[in-house]
Amino acid sequence: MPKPGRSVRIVLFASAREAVGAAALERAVPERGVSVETLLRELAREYPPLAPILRASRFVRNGEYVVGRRGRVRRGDEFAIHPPYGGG
Amino acid sequence: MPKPGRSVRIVLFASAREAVGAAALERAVPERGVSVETLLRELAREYPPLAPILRASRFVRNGEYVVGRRGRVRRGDEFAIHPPYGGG
Amino acid sequence: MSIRLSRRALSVGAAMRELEGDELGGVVLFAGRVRPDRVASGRVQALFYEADRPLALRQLRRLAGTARGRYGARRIVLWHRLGTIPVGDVAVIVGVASAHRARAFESARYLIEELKATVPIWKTDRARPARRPRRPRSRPRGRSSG
Amino acid sequence: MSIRLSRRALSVGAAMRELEGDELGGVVLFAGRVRPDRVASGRVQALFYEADRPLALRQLRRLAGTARGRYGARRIVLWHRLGTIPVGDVAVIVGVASAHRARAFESARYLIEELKATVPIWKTDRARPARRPRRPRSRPRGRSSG
Repeated sequence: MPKPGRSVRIVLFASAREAVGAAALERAVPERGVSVETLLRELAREYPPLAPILRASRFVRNGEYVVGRRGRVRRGDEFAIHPPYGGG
Repeated sequence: MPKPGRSVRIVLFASAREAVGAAALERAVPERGVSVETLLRELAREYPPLAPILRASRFVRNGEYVVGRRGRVRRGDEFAIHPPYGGG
Repeated sequence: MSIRLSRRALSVGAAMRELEGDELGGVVLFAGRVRPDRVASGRVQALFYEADRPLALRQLRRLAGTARGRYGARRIVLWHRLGTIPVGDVAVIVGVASAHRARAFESARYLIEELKATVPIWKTDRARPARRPRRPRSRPRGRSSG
Repeated sequence: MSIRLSRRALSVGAAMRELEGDELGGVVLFAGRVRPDRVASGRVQALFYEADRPLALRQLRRLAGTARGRYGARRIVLWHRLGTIPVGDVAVIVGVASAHRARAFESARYLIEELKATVPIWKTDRARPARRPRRPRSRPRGRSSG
């Protein structure tokens, strides 16, 4: 397991969790972080069932919705994957 | 009091009842009956506070809404005065 | 469908139980409560509700039939309380259960609007309306008598 | 406003009590129940609901604020049950009290539509979703690790 201090915590809900088989992942990232785009590309490659879900999902970094995919995710961040909502 | 057999029973609801001070009236009518129009004109004359209420009311003869005011009301009929509805 | 004109207090929990049913995922309830409106004599403490019962029941059944046919309402509650109802108490409950919520909303809205406009129910701000017959002001003339 | 995400059963009677208030004559409640939908394995017996709690609560508060400002909702209930909910049980209650019914209907409709579209709550037809981490299928490469 990577040390939390060097990693991003990825939180998975609903179909994303089922595709990965885990409610959360820790991913080590370099000190300068990683772009959202790169992070998603790597997750899709490692968990093929996750790929179509990611295309329909919203993302939340440290409690705020991510706008666009250029922004960076850094060590210590929490990055949540929100598949399409379906309450009610 | 007129005999029921020779009269129309007039049933009054809500503001019509309050204007007349009674929940029902019996009115003697001739054997050939009386037109709705005539009946209403006479009621308005006898109970002036009822006049504006009658202009806004619907009427029910023996359980069926009265269409127009040409129809006749006959002995033994029940004629109900329905001021504007306000349930709920 | 459950249609009721009654002097007893109305309960939304009881209405929910009437609206149970497999497949019926969406329930919309409208509850109308007596408001403490201002009147000449101060604040309303209670309203008195009355109905032309046979006609009101017949019209409520008609409305429920239309809601079912036109809007797809699957279960329907149309309950109106009568008599003296204190401020804050529920005077009317309209409830609809459907497979999907859009139909339940449309049906409930249709039913309460039509109920208010077309069902012979009245409210007055007197808790006890005049009941005793009163002599007419003028002597009856011609073929009419008071 | 009353906003709640809880594992406990929801009661429309309790929602009505939250919506009490003088002058608030019109109450609209929407209750969404778990339907026994057909799935590959047969009929759903229960659904599992989960939420991103802090975000869901924040968004529910935002929606209530908009319903109040834009539609004149005076009291609002937004309750969603989480966890395993058996078929027929209520998963969500949206309740609005207003002085007049038009606003209550509009607010309730707005709130349930927005709740479904914008609040991070999910349902799955598995009563117990996967919880244990699983190793990724391929070895992590470069700077990422599983």
